[in-house]
Amino acid sequence: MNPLFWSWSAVTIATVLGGFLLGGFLTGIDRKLTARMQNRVGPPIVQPFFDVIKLWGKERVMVNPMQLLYANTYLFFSVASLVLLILGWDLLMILFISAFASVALVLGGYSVESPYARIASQREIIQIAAAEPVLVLAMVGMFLVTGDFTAAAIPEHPRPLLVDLPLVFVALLIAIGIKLRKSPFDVSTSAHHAHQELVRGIYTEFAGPTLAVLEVGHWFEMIFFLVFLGLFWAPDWRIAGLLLTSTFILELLVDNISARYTWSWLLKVAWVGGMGLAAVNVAWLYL
Amino acid sequence: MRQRTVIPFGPQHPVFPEPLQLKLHLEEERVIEAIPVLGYVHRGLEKLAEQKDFVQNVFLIERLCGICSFMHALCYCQGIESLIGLQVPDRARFLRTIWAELARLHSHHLWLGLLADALGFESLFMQVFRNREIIMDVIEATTGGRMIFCSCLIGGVRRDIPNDLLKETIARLDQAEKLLDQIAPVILAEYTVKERTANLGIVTKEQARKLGAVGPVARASGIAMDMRTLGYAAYGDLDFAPIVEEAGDCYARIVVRVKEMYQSFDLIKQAAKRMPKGEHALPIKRLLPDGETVVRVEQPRGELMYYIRANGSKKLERVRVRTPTYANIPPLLHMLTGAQLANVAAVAVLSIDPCISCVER
Amino acid sequence: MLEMLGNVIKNTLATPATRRFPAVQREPFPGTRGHIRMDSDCCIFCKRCEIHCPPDAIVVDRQDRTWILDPNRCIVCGKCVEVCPKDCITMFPHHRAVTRVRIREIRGEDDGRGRRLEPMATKEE
Amino acid sequence: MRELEAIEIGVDQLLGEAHLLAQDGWRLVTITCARSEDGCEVIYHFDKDLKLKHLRLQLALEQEVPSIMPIFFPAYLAENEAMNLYGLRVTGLNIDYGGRLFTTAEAPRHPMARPAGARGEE
Repeated sequence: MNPLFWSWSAVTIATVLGGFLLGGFLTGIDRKLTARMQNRVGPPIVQPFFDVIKLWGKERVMVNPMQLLYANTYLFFSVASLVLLILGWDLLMILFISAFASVALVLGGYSVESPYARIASQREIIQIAAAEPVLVLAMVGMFLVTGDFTAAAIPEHPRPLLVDLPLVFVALLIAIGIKLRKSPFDVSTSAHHAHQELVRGIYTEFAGPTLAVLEVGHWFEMIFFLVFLGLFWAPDWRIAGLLLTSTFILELLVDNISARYTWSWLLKVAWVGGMGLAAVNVAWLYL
Repeated sequence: MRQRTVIPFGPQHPVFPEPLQLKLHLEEERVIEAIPVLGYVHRGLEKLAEQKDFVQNVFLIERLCGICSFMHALCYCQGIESLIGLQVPDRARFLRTIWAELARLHSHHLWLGLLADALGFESLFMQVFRNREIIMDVIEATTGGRMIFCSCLIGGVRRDIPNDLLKETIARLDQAEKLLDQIAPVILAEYTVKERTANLGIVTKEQARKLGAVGPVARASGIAMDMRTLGYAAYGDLDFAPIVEEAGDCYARIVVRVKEMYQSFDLIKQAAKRMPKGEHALPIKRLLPDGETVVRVEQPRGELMYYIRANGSKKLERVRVRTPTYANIPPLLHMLTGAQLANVAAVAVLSIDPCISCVER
Repeated sequence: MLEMLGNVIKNTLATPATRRFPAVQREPFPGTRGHIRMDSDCCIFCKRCEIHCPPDAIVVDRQDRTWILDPNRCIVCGKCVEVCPKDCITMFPHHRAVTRVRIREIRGEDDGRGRRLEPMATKEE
Repeated sequence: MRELEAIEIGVDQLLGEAHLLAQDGWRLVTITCARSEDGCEVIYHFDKDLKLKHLRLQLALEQEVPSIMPIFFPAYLAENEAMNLYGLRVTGLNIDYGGRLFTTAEAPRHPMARPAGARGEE
């Protein structure tokens, strides 16, 4: 056993524990802040943990056994992408792994007979198609700036990425709105409340412990994208933290001031707006 | 041949407060055909109304529907009063008007909240319901109930609103109106709301006539049909005109209802200002209904019609209720054909404001 | 999109309009129809409430001297309060929790001079 | 006894009268069905500019009545309801729920078909 193995193991365990706690608390803060924006008292900050514990204690009811596999796959790849990001691996590979998580979710939605889940799965595919190209472009931009595809290279870069990639950052805000399932981008399912058109979209047929797994998976996904955004001011973690906080509040604010939109509009915004901004930024780096 | 999916939309669906099932035949996400499946809350109330005596019926009829319960009682009482030839005291007429408008206000608030929710606009939904709570408080303070007023009576109203309470009520309603001022521009001008509702589920004036649309659905299509212009209760003494929009789409129906909310505030204030003094109820001892009549009032959802037949005894021979949603189902099916699934909630539920317990009775 | 922004900011700074429900409760308005209670001391078992009750929730037995209310049927309309000749049924503004038990008021025999021989009892069955 | 000002018609006149009303721009409000001892009474309510007009039809038991759905489309709900609850025999319906608009297959067939005052079919 070499020392590298031990340090990696330590980082992995710390990330899993930290991600779980931070993810739950962030979701709690999200719910509390959302409630305050709506002039409500709102749940306690630790409510998401209560929810997951309660779900975990419920009877395991599954429409078919594959659901559990897909839910666990989703959780595993969400955790893995976060761990690899913290370990500073190759960004493209990390993106690929996080896409695996999304695909597992889509398969989970498709594996049941419910038309709501199926239509939501179709929409989730569109969401993936809308968000992933923006993320790839962002990574290309990062490569162009740092000359390296690994996440570890970014903190070593002398200047914050945001200086070179401001438009990419804006494009990422859209992509992350999609990934966090916030209005107006919550077409396939929504993070906290039952979805109106499709009941609860992909999550419709998940229940009890299986749903708890999905909830936790979503926490990790959220942390993953926030850490990814944090890379834009990587050398100084205090400013990065400030950046993340304001981004988070901005997403909440947008969630609260807009209605859900249709998927065709989502594609338009993500491709024309998001990819356009990112592409302009990347092209500008080339020149 | 493209793949067809049948979605059982309802009877339990977050967007429906009530159990209506729509079998939606979809091609991709486009609705090809919509078939309503009714009967989840059929209770045979019309038959039950023949078993009870005509005074007890007021309480039964009120429970026909939760949202517009007062309107049902009002309509029924007016029918019986016309059969026994009773002139309601003036104060009762004005009090009835105030309660009818309060019922309209809380119904429209409910509808606006549900619309916001169906559009995925959670924060707007919460704001609307916060406002609605003020209206509900006013209703509870004046009638003693939140949903079921139990305040209409054959020959008048069951309790009076004393003048100091009336003043307090108006002050509270002013507060609610101010809060509505914050929200109304959002629902009327917000980009996402407008984009999702304009040019959706269009019912032209001609189609609305043919399909028998009533209430806000008809008014949004340019038909100035409002039963309040018949002048029942105190409406004959108040100044108002039906609110009409021409576009006939989902957005026009939103505009009509939002304007009607302001109109209701105005009507309540007018009625409070001109509130006459005097009795609020007349005794109906030894008076029995005889004959048959048709009465109509304007519910929040449109025209409500009662056909009552009595035979000079305590029990009625036939009570027939035609509720506005009953008349608005054909226009709804028309709107749904060709709609996108994403818009079914917004179009279906919200633009006709369905009330299924009314439909099935 | 910005129409809602002012409202959201105002809300964030204001105190919430909701309350922490089971812990903090609003007092009902004085005229609220919460639940009815019968004071069997003055009941004369005249059956008027039974006759007028729209959902037939009250059953009065003159022989057994009982007055039974089925709270599950009762719609709290207050008709019995209005028709009671002795005003012994009263409306209270607080809501009673949902229950399946029936409320039975029993009164013992009178000795003819207004004094009860047996104590009055309220039984929930 | 205040009677409704209704125009008494026979079954064969119904479609003709309905046609005339439709051409004149009347709107079908609803159809009321009531059962009497020896038959069935059907009242068609129409509205135009807030004025009402009623057509009254006296039917013997088991007598058939044509649907006015081709003329007034919204009639189908009321006709299906009368078929379900009162056992009215309507012919020529395009949207036919088979007498099961509200009730399920195991429910009483025509729950309101007894004359007024009497309890419905058990």
